[in-house]
Amino acid sequence: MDYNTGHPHATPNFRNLVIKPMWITLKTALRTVPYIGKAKFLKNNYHGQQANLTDEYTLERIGENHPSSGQVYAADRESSPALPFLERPVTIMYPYERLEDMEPWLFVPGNYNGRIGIVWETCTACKACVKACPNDCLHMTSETRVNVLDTTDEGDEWHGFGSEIESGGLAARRKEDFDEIESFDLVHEHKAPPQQYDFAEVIDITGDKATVRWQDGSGIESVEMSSLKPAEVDIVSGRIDIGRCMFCGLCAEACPFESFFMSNEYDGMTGYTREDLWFDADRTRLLPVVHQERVDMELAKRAQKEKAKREKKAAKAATAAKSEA
Amino acid sequence: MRVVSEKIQQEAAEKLSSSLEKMEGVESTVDIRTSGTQNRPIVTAIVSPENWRKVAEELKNKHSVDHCSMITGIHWPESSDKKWEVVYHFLRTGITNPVIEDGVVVPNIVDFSKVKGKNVPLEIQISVKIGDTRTPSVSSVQDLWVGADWNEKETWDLVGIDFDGHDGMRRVLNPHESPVGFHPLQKQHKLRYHGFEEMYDDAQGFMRKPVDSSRVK
Amino acid sequence: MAEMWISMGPQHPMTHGLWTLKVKVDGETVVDTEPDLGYIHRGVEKICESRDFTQITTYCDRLCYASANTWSHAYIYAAEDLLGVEVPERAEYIRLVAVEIQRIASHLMWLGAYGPDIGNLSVMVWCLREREMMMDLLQELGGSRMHYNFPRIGGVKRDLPHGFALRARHKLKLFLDRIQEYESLFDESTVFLIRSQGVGYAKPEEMINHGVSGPNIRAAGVNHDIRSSHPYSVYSELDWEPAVERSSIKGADCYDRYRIRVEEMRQSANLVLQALDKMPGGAETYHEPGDPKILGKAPIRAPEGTSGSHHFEDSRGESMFYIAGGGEGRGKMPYRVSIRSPMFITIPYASKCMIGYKVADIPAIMGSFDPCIGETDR
Amino acid sequence: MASSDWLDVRGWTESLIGWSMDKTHDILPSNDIDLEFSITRPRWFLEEPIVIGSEINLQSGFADIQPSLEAFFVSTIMCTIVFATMMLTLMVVPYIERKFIGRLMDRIGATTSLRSLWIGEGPSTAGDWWNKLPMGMGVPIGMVNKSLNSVLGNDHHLETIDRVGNRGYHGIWFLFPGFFQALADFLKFATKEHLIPEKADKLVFEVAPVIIIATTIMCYAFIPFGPHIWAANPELSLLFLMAIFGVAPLGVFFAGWASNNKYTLIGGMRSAAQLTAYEIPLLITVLSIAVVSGSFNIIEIVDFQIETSDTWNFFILPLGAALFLITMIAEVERIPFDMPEAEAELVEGWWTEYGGIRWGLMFAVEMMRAYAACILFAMFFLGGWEFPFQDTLSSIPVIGVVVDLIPGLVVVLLKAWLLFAFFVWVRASLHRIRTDQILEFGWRYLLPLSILNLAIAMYLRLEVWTGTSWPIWVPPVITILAIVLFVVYAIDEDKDALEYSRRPYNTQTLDKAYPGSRRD
Repeated sequence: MDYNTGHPHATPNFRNLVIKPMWITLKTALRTVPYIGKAKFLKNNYHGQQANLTDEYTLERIGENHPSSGQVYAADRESSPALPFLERPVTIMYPYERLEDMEPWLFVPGNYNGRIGIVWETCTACKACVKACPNDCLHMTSETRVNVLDTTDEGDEWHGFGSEIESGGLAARRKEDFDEIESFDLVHEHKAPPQQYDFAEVIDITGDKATVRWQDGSGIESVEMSSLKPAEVDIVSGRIDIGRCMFCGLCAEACPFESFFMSNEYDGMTGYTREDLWFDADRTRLLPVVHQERVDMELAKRAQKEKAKREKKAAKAATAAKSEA
Repeated sequence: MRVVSEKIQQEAAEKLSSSLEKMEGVESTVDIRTSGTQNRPIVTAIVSPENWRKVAEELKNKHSVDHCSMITGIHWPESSDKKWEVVYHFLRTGITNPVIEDGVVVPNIVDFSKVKGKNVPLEIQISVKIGDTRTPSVSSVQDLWVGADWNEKETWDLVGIDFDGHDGMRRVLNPHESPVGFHPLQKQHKLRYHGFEEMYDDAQGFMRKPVDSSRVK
Repeated sequence: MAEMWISMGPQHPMTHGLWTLKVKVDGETVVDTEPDLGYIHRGVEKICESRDFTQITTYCDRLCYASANTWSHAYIYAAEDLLGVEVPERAEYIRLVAVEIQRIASHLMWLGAYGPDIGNLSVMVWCLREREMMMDLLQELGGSRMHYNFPRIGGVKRDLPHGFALRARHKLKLFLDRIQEYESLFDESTVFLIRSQGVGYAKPEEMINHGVSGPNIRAAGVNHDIRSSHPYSVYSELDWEPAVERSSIKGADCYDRYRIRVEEMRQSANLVLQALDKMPGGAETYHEPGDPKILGKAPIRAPEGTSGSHHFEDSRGESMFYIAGGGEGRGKMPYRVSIRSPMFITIPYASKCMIGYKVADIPAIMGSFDPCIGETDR
Repeated sequence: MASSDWLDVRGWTESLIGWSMDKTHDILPSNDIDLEFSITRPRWFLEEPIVIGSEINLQSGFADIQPSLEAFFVSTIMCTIVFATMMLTLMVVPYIERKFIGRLMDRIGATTSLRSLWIGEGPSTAGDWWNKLPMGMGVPIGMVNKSLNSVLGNDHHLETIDRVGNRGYHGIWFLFPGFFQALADFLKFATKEHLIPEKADKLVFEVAPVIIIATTIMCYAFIPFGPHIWAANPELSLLFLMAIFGVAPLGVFFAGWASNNKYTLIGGMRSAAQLTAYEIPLLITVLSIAVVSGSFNIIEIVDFQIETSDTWNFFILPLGAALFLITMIAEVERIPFDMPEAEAELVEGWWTEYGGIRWGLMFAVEMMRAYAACILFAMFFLGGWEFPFQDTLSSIPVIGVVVDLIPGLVVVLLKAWLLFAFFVWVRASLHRIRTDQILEFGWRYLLPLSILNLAIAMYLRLEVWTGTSWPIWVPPVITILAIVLFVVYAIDEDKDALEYSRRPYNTQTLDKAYPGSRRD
């Protein structure tokens, strides 16, 4: 049987039955042997090419005392100063070593889809992340309510917590049957007591009249300030089913604030039961450094926005004054 | 890099669509698809189910359309003019066996910037619309393009559109023992969404609603 | 020995995944075969009907575990066709870089899996060693290791990170030097040649009639490539030619299919290096995510009656998406998404290819077609 | 004239047994014991008294059976010693398989398994954990752990470790760990459940492993580990050994058939075909060795190389050495000839259905067969237990003493392990050959070559051999001839093939695409 099937190249010949393949594997093995591995005839032309893989951005990010700052990599194999003659492929021995120490550029903040981190202080429960999640692993329940601590009047013993109704905020008005609801018969009605307030977004405040848009969709109305109480949106519960998360990062992109993002942490997402993978607020906590960094970013962003708004307002006032003059 | 110029493809597409127009039951146009930064003129035609077989033979034999990319079945329960639709995507590649000179294969290297005639690569999209019926079916093109074989199997398996003349129709993606008449891509099958509580608190799904019409996600 | 049916799979080293090949053997000779798919059918097409256009990308990533980027990009091009989006040129270059690096990684995965098919394990370890470099580059881009949700409708998720060009250039040059060792271990090993040459012949016209495309058909001596015959990206501005193999006389055999993929790896590395040089604005500059230079404006709704489709040169052949607009939420979701998987069409042909050869040739032939079951079963 | 070294295990055993037997002989009473008594009868009936019993002497009686007793005890002890040596040194074989192939495949990493012993997790080192054991039984290990931590500088307080700095355990510490992995594997197999397929032929299914294992272990009865470490040494030990060595593939065929599984059936068939194709060249090659060495006894073959001709057969029969190596690789079913358990198409081939201790033992037996093949190669071609250039070296004042102190056992084992490393090397480099190609290779190439080799051996023995030694020119000439042939084949670059392979329709339009590639 003729094995040469008329191929234009690489025809089978006796020599390559063993010699060439065994020589190549032998070369590979000899490269890992002390001193012999350095021999010239073993070097395929890529071997021992040293390269500087760290760019300036990464360098100034990781700082001086980072393990791989000022490292010159061979891109595929490394040698230890203890045994400089040994060259071997890199094996990163998690958890004794970690990848972010070997190749820090893989873990630029905001560039790596790690464990979901949330700064709950800056979260406004807008639920953009929940809407963006493809397979619904984020669960957040929030409620619009009147903070009873804010509802104190003059002369109350604990007066002093009061908060103002401001345009853009939320306001609440007592329903007509407020007092009936006060005496709700929980024993015979087998359900939770109904809501006592109607809630609305405050559009504008002029004098003691406020223009509000009712949340039940009954339209825009101008009501007395005295009939309104300040209201707010509170997060009742937030939960991430990390066992369902596929780390696509769409939620982090959907967040209008700096409060929802993918951290650089890739461990601590295990458990013995599915319930272990339901991350409540405590397991979305971050390293204090990262937390602080994010809060600062958010504050800077808000300050920027506020500054822009003020400048616009000043410009408008100036133009108004000019037009009057 | 030598690619097919848009002009050449435009001319070829117009030629093909005009010749398709001449057949009865066919309305064909050339429209421009844009993806990324490039325009691609493609031939689109709407064919009535009874003429489809003739059109297919015309395409294969006269216009040398040699590659059947994909067959898509769509179920339109709410649509007015059609209840079922089969969309065929063809490619004209102009691929021929390379010639052999003195015992060595000479690869035929087509210069795509200078192709002409029937070698111009073309995309053809043909949609066959079927009226309101419980047993939708169009004639099979399995014998013209063997590549259509498994596409038709899949279309019947998932959408339930049958292809008369198809040899060896069977389930390919669904389990072999799935019930007769179960075709998951028909629109009456809503996606059953395993809610967060459902999935874990009720793993067996005893109190699971058959169809979660409240929120389909 | 009398003829008997052997059911190879669903758990079998030859399958490279999860499917069954029923083989009828007469002694050591294959008489008849019948593939049986659908073991990991997830119903992606149905899921996509209830996701909006941005969310679908993540599911298209998971169509193929070996080359995720090519699939999400194939979807993105079809969706842009549907929504009529204008893409900035820089984003196109970045997409090209991502796709070609993914192609290299996928072919390396294939080469690594093809060695054990014929009985040599060292090739697998070497190839996975190189693949690691490509995975690192892709992780820099996408942020994940395997399923980077990288492309966005109208552009890409983020620009090339700082220093990406530096590392990519270095690692790709390294890689280009390294392919020679695999070539020596394969091309100059007589045992490999007599195992891979002369088995699994396939002629181009027959293949194109069976719907086989991509590297498998280019191995047979024709230069048909979606990237050049139906140009869709900035490929036309780079200097390259489709890889073509001068096959054996009876058609492309396993050896040609191996050669063509090695050539394509070279060519892809070549393309990435060029794209980094020619990138508008330079590969070193960095724009913030959402910058109009890398992400164009895109509508979120596609009205009913609209449809978009796109042929894409996947690393396994011609992949294609056909999307009909006008689903839930006034077109916020597609009405029907249909996926063309190259291996779904190729596996039946490949299993017909192996009739008449020995049982020992089954993994050699099936492996040479590079099956990937994640995309096959959808 | 037999070669010898100081490690005279057999001599020691014999003297020990002889001494103890003599002692037994001596403590036995030397005086004649009179057990004789007579019954007197009435005179009228019979004159002579009836004599019952006789005089016996325990010492002389013991002296009669002493030689056979000595032989029995000696062979028992030697069998035990040889078996123990084989099993203990066998542990090196899988170790070589793991470590050397790791280097060939370029995937050597650090040995975290060992390191985790002394690093421990979290705040407490493994040393502290050991110290917590009751009655302080872990204290010494704890101290070892502490010292390792201090020596290797693996500070367990560090959560992460520098890439290039603190990688001491990457150095020479990869050598030892993993050595006892084989033991752990064996324990795992031993504790597994024994499953028999329902449709299997239970009797044959159970008997087949016994055949394979028993015959393989029997081989070692005739394999000497040194001049004085052997269990049995019949006159025709070579024939006996080869006969037993060829039984195992039969057991493989039994196993494949009895499992009633299609993969195992094909595997068994392949094994049988391979047996027929490779036994014959193997036996003819072995015959050529016997012809050259003029003996069918392994120890005499080795002595022939060491003492009589003072030349290793490798330099007399290079072709025979190559043939023996190839056929042995095929015999022990390793890549590239491992068709019976080709894991790509037949999942695990003939032992797909086996599990637990039977699988473990058969795997160990695979290793044993490869090991035996290596030892036999050392015996037949590499001068057995002779240190290279032993005569020359031992004439040098200081080194000679040292060299002579190296026992033959060590030399044999080193040679065998090196040869096994060669097996591993082949496995890492080559692909698997198809069935028909294996058979074709065996019938069309190996058989004629082995017959040619036999002819060469006969010619050398009958015409060239002077009766006391080889003529001075024979080994060098043959060796140089072999080297020349090898080099001729090695440097034969297939020029026009490479020239032809430069394809005009190349995909690279840029030359910088692959610098230094062979193809341009």
